[in-house]
Amino acid sequence: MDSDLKISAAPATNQADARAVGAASPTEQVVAGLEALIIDAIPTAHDFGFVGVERFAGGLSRENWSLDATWVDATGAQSRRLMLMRDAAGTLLPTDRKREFAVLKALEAASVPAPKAHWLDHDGRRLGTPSLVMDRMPGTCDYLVLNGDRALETRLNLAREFIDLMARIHAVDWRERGLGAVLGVPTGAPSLVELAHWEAEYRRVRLEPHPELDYVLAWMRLGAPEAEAIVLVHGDFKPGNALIDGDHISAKLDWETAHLGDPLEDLGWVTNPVRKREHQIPGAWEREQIVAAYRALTGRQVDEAALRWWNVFSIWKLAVIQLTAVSEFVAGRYNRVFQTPSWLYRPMFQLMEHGA
Amino acid sequence: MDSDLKISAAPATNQADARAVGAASPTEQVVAGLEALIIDAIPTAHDFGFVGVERFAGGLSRENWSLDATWVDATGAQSRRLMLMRDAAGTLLPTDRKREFAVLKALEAASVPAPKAHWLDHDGRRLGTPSLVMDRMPGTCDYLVLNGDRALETRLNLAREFIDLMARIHAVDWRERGLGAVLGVPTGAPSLVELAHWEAEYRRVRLEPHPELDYVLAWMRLGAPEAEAIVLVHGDFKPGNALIDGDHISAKLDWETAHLGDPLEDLGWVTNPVRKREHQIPGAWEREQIVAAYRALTGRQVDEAALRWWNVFSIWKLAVIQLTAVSEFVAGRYNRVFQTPSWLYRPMFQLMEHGA
Amino acid sequence: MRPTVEEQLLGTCTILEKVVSPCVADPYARTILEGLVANLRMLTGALPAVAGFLLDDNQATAGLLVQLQAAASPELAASIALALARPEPDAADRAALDQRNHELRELLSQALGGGALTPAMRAAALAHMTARAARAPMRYVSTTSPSAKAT
Amino acid sequence: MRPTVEEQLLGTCTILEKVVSPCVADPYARTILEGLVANLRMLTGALPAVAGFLLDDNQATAGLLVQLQAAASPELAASIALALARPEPDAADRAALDQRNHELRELLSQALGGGALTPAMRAAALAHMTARAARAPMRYVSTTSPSAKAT
Repeated sequence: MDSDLKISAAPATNQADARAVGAASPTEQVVAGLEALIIDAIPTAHDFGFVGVERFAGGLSRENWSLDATWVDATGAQSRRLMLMRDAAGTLLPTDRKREFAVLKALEAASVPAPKAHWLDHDGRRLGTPSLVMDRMPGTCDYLVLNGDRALETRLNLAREFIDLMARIHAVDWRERGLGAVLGVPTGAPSLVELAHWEAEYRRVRLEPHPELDYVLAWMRLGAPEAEAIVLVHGDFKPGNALIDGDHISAKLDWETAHLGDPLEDLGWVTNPVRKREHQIPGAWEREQIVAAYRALTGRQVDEAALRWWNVFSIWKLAVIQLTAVSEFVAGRYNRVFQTPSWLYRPMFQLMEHGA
Repeated sequence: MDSDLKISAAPATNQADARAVGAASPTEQVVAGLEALIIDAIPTAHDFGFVGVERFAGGLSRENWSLDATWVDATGAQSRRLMLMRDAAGTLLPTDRKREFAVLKALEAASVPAPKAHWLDHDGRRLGTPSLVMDRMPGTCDYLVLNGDRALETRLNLAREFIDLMARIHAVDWRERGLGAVLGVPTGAPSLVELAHWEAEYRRVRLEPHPELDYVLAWMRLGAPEAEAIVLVHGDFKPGNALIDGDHISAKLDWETAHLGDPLEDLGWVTNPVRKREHQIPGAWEREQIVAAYRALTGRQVDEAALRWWNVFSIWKLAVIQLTAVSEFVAGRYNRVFQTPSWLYRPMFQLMEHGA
Repeated sequence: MRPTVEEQLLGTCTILEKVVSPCVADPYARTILEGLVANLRMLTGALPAVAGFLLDDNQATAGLLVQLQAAASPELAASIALALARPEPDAADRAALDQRNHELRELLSQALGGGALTPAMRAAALAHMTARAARAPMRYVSTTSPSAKAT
Repeated sequence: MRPTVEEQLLGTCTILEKVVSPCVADPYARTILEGLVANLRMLTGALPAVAGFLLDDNQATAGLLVQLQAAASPELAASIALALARPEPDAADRAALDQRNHELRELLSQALGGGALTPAMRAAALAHMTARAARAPMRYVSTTSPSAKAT
């Protein structure tokens, strides 16, 4: 659902897209911007060549471009397979390329498969909107890969790889890599920090009373758990933003929501019942197996009540994201019609009752 | 209003149009079809050339094409400035190109300015849909010409030309020109013949009760007038289907609704109050002037009550045409949303009351 | 409920105009799109009035039918009596209001299309029909430009 | 009234799909158009239920508020009493029903977001909210294909 929500709301960009059908202007803009960005970083670079410049299908919140670049600089002839992510002019969830760039840089020395980040145009001076250039890794995205065409055993292996990947992210030594200063270290329980953040977003975007969400909010305030540890949290952990190469994960993408927090935030996100289709394999890889695997990999306790709190939180957050979409649509800044997320209420109530 | 209604309802043709944006297929179809049509008529024709093939803007019920054709035949080199009218695949008011062709042929010897008709593809065998090819006359269409930018005196002259044109049409010796057999001679009062025709259409298309139209219908049945004469009636007489060249009428177009009937049918159409903007010039050329001019030109009496009956009839007929549009829209065969013609009721009631 | 029905319809119009329409090159398709958007805007404005209009019109039509009963044939008079004896539908149920309207107007059609009405009846009928036409919430919106009309 | 509101909306969807969409080459604009049409279809189906839903929900919410009054602060209890004393709006007036719904739900938000509820109150509130969510007439319609989602 949140994938749906990452979509441009900006008419200006759309019209640029429209023109692109006839002319090649966005392509030219990307090529010229990238060249300028490289020269910013490597002033001796010259004799540029860009081939296979192509915008990916999909990716509505930002433009994803694929291209191969060659140039000559002081150290000789260079060649890179690149991926360029350019923000659409105004996205629903304002991402922060600078933050993402810092995380990717920090991950380079860690055992987390992620693309090597090269250059950042943090204010869009070169590319028109904030942009990030990284290595193009092999593989494709498939948000339903765990319930796709592969054999059950292959899918189970992938499911285990996903949890292993989560554990590796949570094991990143963020202090050593200087991520505390970039991302901010939560003061107090991360659950309360996240809740305050998303409650503010809720207050900002709501257009009418939602007693259901206020009821859940009151429940969440009373039961916010302490964290077993403060770790690097991905913040949108799902198969849909991983690259699969062959039958294995080649890279984790989309780090703009990364922050420091409770490891159960990511685990609560992937075990929340409204995302079963993406994260679970019926009868083979369900909540119990996911949690057991995570415990085995990390040695953490994973308190059941705390995890359920994070499950409720993740659904509540999804509801707020949908209300953001409603509010942006009503304000004329978003080109899709969203509705009150009534379908998310019952799963929250059930989790809360189960935990009572 | 009825101009709006002459619009294609056929998805097939629209898709052809859509393809035309990329390829040139409708143009090729027209050129190939026209060549075949000419060869049908002039088997010795060869060495064809077609230049300036262009589809007019506007004209939604049928495609209007403009082109210049050259060829060589047994009598030598030929050159024609042509206009080709091709039915859109399924129009709201099914027109009859055959009928129009016959009327145009009959008019050639009369003092009515109308394009010379050349060839007819009555079943669309050559052009895809029924088509008619005629000379391209100089001039342009402007349905609001009487209230346009020209000086008042020029517009008044045009207004007089229109009534003169109507009188010429009504003076056509249809018996001599054999139009009785083609168009059918009304048996009984033309008012009752037309009323029966449009009442049948009303019964066919109505989706719900319209007490207003039934009330007017009952009134019309009681007061249907006798005709002073049986004449060639244009059936959709308006500035919008005349060509204006400079400040004069160069041709009357759109003869597919022509029939034999009461001269007051055309006069009632142009003096009906809901069409004032098209047919009258406020303060200078109103109902009184139009009727006086027509009387002077034709020597006919023009009974006031009879004319009012035809005024009411013409509005009622417009209402039925709108109901046809509603019905076609609801059936999924028409690409515009029409509504119940409530705005036409009051003018009818006022005319009826005035006459009571 | 947000977005309200009207917000959804108007938002749809805006996006059709700003995002979709500039990408429609074919003039026919664009003309059709313009007509659809214009009607959707009209509909959005009319929508809040529809149920109230039907409710009032049912009441007014019923009142007029009572008046016309005297001039109606025995069969029609009986049908009118039967229809008027039926309970009025739920005001929140637009479809039921519409069905009731259809039923009453069918009877009015018969009463006005056939009978010999008294001057008072005719005056009442004309007043009713004129007022109704003035209040009808839906209107055709013309979007055809003069030049496009010119054939 | 023909075309009915629903006929107009569905007809609009059909024409957008058959006439306009094939002429939209730009993939972004086409994706947006597909989303608009899907929502318009959902809206068309939902529309006849909206007024009835609001009418029923206002009644149910008022009933729940009576029950929750005992746990409310004196100020909130007074606000509830005041709101419940007001007459219900005209059922044919959807906007008024919506406004009333907003007013009652604002009070419910306060009652549920703050107070110490008894188990019976919590059970009643949960039953109410669960039933309401199941009956809500408007639904988001996803039209994004899996491949388009993959970023």
